[in-house]
Amino acid sequence: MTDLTKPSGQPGNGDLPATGTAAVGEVAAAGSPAPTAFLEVRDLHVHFPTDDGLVKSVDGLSFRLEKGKTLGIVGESGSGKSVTSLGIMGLHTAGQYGRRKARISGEIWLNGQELLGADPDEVRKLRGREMSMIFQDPLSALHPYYTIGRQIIEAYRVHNEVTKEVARKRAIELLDRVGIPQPDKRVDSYPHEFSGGMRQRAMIAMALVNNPELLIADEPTTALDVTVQAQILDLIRDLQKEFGSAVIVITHDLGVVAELADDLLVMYGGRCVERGPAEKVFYEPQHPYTWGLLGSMPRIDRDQTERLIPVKGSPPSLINVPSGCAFHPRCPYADVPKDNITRTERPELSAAGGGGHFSACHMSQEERTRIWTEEIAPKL
Amino acid sequence: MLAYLIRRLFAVVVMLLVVTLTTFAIFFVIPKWAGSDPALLFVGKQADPAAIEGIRQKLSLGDPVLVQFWHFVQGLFVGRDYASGTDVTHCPAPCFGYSFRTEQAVWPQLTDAMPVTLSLAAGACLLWLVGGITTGVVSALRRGTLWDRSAMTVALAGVSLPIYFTGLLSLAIFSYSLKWVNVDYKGLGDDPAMWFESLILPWITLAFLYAAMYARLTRATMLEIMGEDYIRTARAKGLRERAVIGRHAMRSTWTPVLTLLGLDLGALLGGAVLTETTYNLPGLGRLAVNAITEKDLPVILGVTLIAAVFIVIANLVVDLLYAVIDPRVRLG
Amino acid sequence: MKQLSRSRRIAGAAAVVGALLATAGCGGGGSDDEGSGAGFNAAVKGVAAKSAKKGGTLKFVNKQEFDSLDPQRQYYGFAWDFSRFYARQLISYAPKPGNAANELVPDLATSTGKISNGGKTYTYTLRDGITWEDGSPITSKDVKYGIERIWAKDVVSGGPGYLRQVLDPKGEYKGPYKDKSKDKLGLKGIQTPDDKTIVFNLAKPNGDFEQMLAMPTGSPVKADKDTGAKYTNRPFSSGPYKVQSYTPGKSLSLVRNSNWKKASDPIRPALPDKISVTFNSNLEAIDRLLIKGDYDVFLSATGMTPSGRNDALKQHKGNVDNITTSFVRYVDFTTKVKPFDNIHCRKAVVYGTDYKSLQTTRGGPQAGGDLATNMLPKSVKGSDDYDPYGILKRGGKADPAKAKDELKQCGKPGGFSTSIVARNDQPAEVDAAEALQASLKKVGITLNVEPIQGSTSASITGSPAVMKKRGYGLSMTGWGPDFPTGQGFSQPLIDGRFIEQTGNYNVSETNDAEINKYFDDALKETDPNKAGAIYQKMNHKVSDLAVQMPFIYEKNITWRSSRLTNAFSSAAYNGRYDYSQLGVVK
Amino acid sequence: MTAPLHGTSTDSDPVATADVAADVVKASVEGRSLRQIAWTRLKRDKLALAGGIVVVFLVLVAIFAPLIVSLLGHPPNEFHQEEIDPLFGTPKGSMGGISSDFLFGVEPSNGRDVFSRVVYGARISLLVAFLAAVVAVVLGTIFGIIAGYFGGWVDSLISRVMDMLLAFPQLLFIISLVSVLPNDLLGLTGSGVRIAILVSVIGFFGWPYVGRIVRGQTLSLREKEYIEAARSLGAGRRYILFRELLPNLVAPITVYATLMIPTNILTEAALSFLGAGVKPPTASWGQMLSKAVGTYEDDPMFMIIPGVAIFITVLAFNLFGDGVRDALDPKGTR
Repeated sequence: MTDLTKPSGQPGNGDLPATGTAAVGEVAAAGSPAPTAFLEVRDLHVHFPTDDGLVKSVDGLSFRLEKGKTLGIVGESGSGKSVTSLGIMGLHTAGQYGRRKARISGEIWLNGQELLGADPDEVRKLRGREMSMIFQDPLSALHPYYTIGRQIIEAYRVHNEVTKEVARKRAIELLDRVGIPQPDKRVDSYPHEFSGGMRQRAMIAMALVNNPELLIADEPTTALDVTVQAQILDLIRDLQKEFGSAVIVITHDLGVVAELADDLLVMYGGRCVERGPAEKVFYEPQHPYTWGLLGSMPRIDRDQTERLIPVKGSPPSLINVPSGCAFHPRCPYADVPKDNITRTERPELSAAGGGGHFSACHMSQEERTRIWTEEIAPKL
Repeated sequence: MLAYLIRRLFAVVVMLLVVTLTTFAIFFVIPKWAGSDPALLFVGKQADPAAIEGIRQKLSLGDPVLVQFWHFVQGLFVGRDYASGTDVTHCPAPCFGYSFRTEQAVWPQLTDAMPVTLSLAAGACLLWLVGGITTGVVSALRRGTLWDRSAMTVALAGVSLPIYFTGLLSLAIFSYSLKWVNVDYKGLGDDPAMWFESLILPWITLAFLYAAMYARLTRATMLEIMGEDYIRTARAKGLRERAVIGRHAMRSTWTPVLTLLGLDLGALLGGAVLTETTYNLPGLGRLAVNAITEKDLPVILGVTLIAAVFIVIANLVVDLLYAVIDPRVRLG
Repeated sequence: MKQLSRSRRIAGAAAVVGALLATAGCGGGGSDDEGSGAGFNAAVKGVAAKSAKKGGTLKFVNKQEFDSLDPQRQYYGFAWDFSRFYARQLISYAPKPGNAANELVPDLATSTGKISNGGKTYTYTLRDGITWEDGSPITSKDVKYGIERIWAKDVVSGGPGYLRQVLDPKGEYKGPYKDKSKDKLGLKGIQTPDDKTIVFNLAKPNGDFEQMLAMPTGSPVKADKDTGAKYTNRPFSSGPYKVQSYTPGKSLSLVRNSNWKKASDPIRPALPDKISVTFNSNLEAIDRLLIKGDYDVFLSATGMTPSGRNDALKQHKGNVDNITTSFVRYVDFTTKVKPFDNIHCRKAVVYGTDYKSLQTTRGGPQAGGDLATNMLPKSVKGSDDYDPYGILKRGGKADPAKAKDELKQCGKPGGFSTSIVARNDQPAEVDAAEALQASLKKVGITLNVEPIQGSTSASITGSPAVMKKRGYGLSMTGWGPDFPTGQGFSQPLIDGRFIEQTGNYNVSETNDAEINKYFDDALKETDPNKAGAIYQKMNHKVSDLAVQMPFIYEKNITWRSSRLTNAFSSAAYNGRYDYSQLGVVK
Repeated sequence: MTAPLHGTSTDSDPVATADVAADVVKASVEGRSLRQIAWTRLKRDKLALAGGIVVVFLVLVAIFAPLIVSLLGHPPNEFHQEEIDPLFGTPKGSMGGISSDFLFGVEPSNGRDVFSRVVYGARISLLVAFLAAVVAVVLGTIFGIIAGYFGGWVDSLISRVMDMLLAFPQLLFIISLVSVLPNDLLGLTGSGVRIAILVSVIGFFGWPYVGRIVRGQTLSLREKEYIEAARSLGAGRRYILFRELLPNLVAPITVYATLMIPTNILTEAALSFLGAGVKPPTASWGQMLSKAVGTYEDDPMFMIIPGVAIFITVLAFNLFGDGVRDALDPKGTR
């Protein structure tokens, strides 16, 4: 149905080579038999009908992820990255009542089970147990009227038939694990009594209380101070090692995933424009949009006063996605390919540079390499 | 907590002083400014100068307004003595003085009327909170459905209907034509069944207006809350929808409802005035309206003060409830 | 015809409010049904259900609070009627139907006053066997003390001051509470040579003195039972009943005074065992409860509400009396406000007014009253059918041609603009003012209606300065006599020497030498008929001056319960039943 | 006294903090001004449009009352007692005397044309409601901005005053005030005085509602970057207040003003009902209802017609006001 990249030599199994590129390899077409990968998303579409038209938040996204690995999904707001994660959790319709419900299609396989076609109550049982999520703003994501402990206990007891006391012990244990001092006291504190970093730690504790196999962190550090950001990222990494979960980190900030992710997926206008092993995407990016993202990323090794180079223009309308390459209106190289092709034809995701690295750009590999090495990289 | 209470009490006292002083000003300063003699408002049929002077002395209208005000405040706290020719009458605290018209002590009149208004207000309040919130929640959860649209249309009609019109209409239909209910008020202590029967229509009339407002508010709040991050979190935990709504969403709807309740308590007396007038209930609202037409200042002062005290206490309770509901609210 | 329109109306209304239909059907018919009452107007034509049967509870209901139970402080007409249950006077009104009630008969006294000293001295002898509720005898000193109380204007306020004016016009006495004498009986105008004799010395003759003495202000008060301002809560009874309990605004109940002796009282039959008054602030509810049979009499008898009237007349006509009160509804011309200083402008209004329309707004001929042609009500001696402006001849309609003519003579051929004050707690007054406004508009006179609070009227219509300053040329009002003579009715309204700077009732500010003289002459007459002849001339003069424009002699539709016995309308009590005579069947 | 109820979330990256729905809407409506968006939304809201049309109709009725009455009715103060049953004072005809001559029937006892009085009553209702809303909005905006912008003791003072006014037994005060104020005031006479009094008192007790909203908005806007920027560029206070703050307050103020008008109509009618409204013979709906109290058992139409007039008017304004609010609400909760 959609553009499916060819296999590029990396088999999609759990036995991961040292390069760590296996997580993002080829994905089977929708309707194919159950995959062997831990998480596989096939041709995901999430559309929201609105008064102004159909908003295509996610429009044909595929990827896979193995246990113990971390995938970073990067993009601007409105690129569809958050909707993707909600779609996986089965929460894309949350808070929507009435006639206009979100429409979702494609397949999501988790541990051999397809979620989109499954009984919603089955999916609910998976939520919080098999897969759990950390949200970007822990202040608003925690219920302000209940204590931290109560919220963690509740998360534990939904899926485990235990007494409150047992659950409370478990909550304290986890609070301790995520580095909250005096957890036996803090367990009775309210969210507003915590600092931002502490709140996010508590949020993580809540997400991990049932030892989930998939952890989705949606902008986990955006709302936090820079110093706290690093601590939280360290924590996520440590915990992943300890629990062996698969992790998806969603962010608009490449810096966040730079050290955390094994693989990267760059989204633009509801689609994937580039994906591949993290170092490949970082050091040999193959899409002008990724270049833009790299350019706008603050770096510690750079003079802070230097002006960042943002991606010019604003994100595309998801109702009337620009024809051809969705990025063309903002792309400084839109006229490099011939025949106006960037405006008429949508570029497919294709292998770029090998090693599981894919990109959706009309420019040839040579042109891209040249521009990157000659024009972009020196400025970064 | 103690500091908070002291501060609140201070605010309450200031508030009550302002209310009293304003009422005094309305009935003593404005007529004077408009060129008429307050004593003339209270003199009977034979208003010869001697009688007017008598009135002036009796009501101590000769004193400056602030002195009269001071005597009034004194009376409230320590009682007051009235010389009545033959002997001195002691009016024990809280002394609201004696009616200019009937010469009866005001305090017993207030305590007589209070249960009526409280019955009306409490019953109606209960009715509208239960009715309004339930309707609002159900509408929010069934947003866009026929139920939602009809409930919201009725609610909008409800907030657009004048109390006295619905009152008259329901009186005409249910009391006079169908003779289903008797509306002659009896006290709860005298005749509980009759008390209930006589208040059914007033309760519904008063509650209908407010229920409509609360239904609209609850619906809007609920819709907003259902989009909150923490509701998403609750779902992400794998909670059943019932728990999400019952435990997480409902708890939050109370805050705006309380805010509105705090505001409405101020306006409730207005609603009571109209309801009591329409249904002929012998409550504070009607007492006040009669006193205003009669320019019976002590009674007016009494009712406004009682009303203000009630409002202030209710607001204090609302604020305390905030703290109970929302742990972020610190009293202090 | 009436029935038809009634049913049509109800059917139509029911189409809109479906539920109204349910019971309206049975209310449509039977206007001839006299019900169980004694018959329409039975208490106007004579005595309804004459009976001497004792026992039972006589149940009054009222909207208005008593102004006071203290006899010296009462001014409301219904309070005067009611106070005879517990307060007696030297003389009182005859317990007879209609205008015969205006005759004065002895009560505590053995006879009416012995007049001497050129009409300046009145002497009375007290009856034997008259007692207070504690059994002690009522003495002449008690009568004197009671009357003295009205000099204490700061404490015993509210009641009429006539006795004060005739006995001590200079105000030398300061009242019993400031009285230095031992027995507190320092008033010089009254002497009590012994316990049975009381002598009144008037400053100058006044033919109506006995009328003043018959008012409740003439009641005795036992000095050691006087509680000053609080006497209103528990007056000490000299009559057949005493106060059992009184909660203002709620209820009053009287029970028999066992120390009262029937033999000592020629007036009161004292039929019921108990008398109760219940207060209800809703007139519609009062009518409903009366019709339902919960109460017997509407105490203030100010007439039924339109809806009550409808029900009563259609279904219980036998329980209805159409009583004539002594009230006149009229409009005062403020002659000090232009252009009403000119008689022709006043006459223009008189001719331009549609009296019929004013009558209809007040309830029509039955519930409102008969068209009035001059100021004196029929119960006052001296009244006649004088109609100089031909109002009745035109059937109450306006005479625009004459009005225009008067306007021309007044120098305002194009009309003029003025204001009328009307009390807004008396809705019918505002309605009537609006009717006047509508009818005067047709002759070119623009009228602004200025509603005022009834309680502020003393400071507006009672103040000539305010009337002039605000340019209130007209004042919609009503007046009933304090006692049924020309003095009691007209003098405060029209005698130029009664113009006050505050609390003025001579709103027209008429100060006509001829009129003033008529009053002086009439007061010297002790023969009511001769005085009446003088008042008649006075009244004609008032009409000719066109300073007041009466439009109806008031009538009320009054409910008389089927339980009520001995009911008759008494002119002395403004057409109300003589309450002291009422009884109930059990 | 109490902590803010909804702690403002970190505003560092407003784009990133928005929820899914807002994201979607934002993305989809990019590039259009708020006014355009609002208009598009309003056009789609059928109920609001219907309300708006009724409002426009009522305003036209009020403006052209004399013309309408001259065509379809009788002068509002003209008596037609030939239509009245002299004994009972109620209309002779059925349904409160409704006929081709008297479209809504006649008033009991005096026979005035109810149609004309309802039409003229619309003038009073709308005039008082509108002017009172203007008074409330002007006062509320001024004090709200002052409180929010200057903060400190100014804010405390104004906030306390607003709290106090909101807790006042308002209706009682208004009736008391009207009952003692003289009939001629500041050169005004007749119904003009009462209208002026009604407008002032209703407006006066209404401003704290507007004031609170404006204060809140000002507080949050004050911290916004563009105000900071303007301030850092040395813009004067007045410039910031009127050029930067005020335009951003237009939307919430508009919404509140629209929703205040129906409340004011109800208040005016309530005051008239209690006898504290305009002076007779000026027609007003509340006064008609008040008069109907005595006659509704026999002439229900005279109660129903003004009651329905109030109902329709208030409902129309509410529908329209709701529509405007939803259209201007960036979250689009509908």
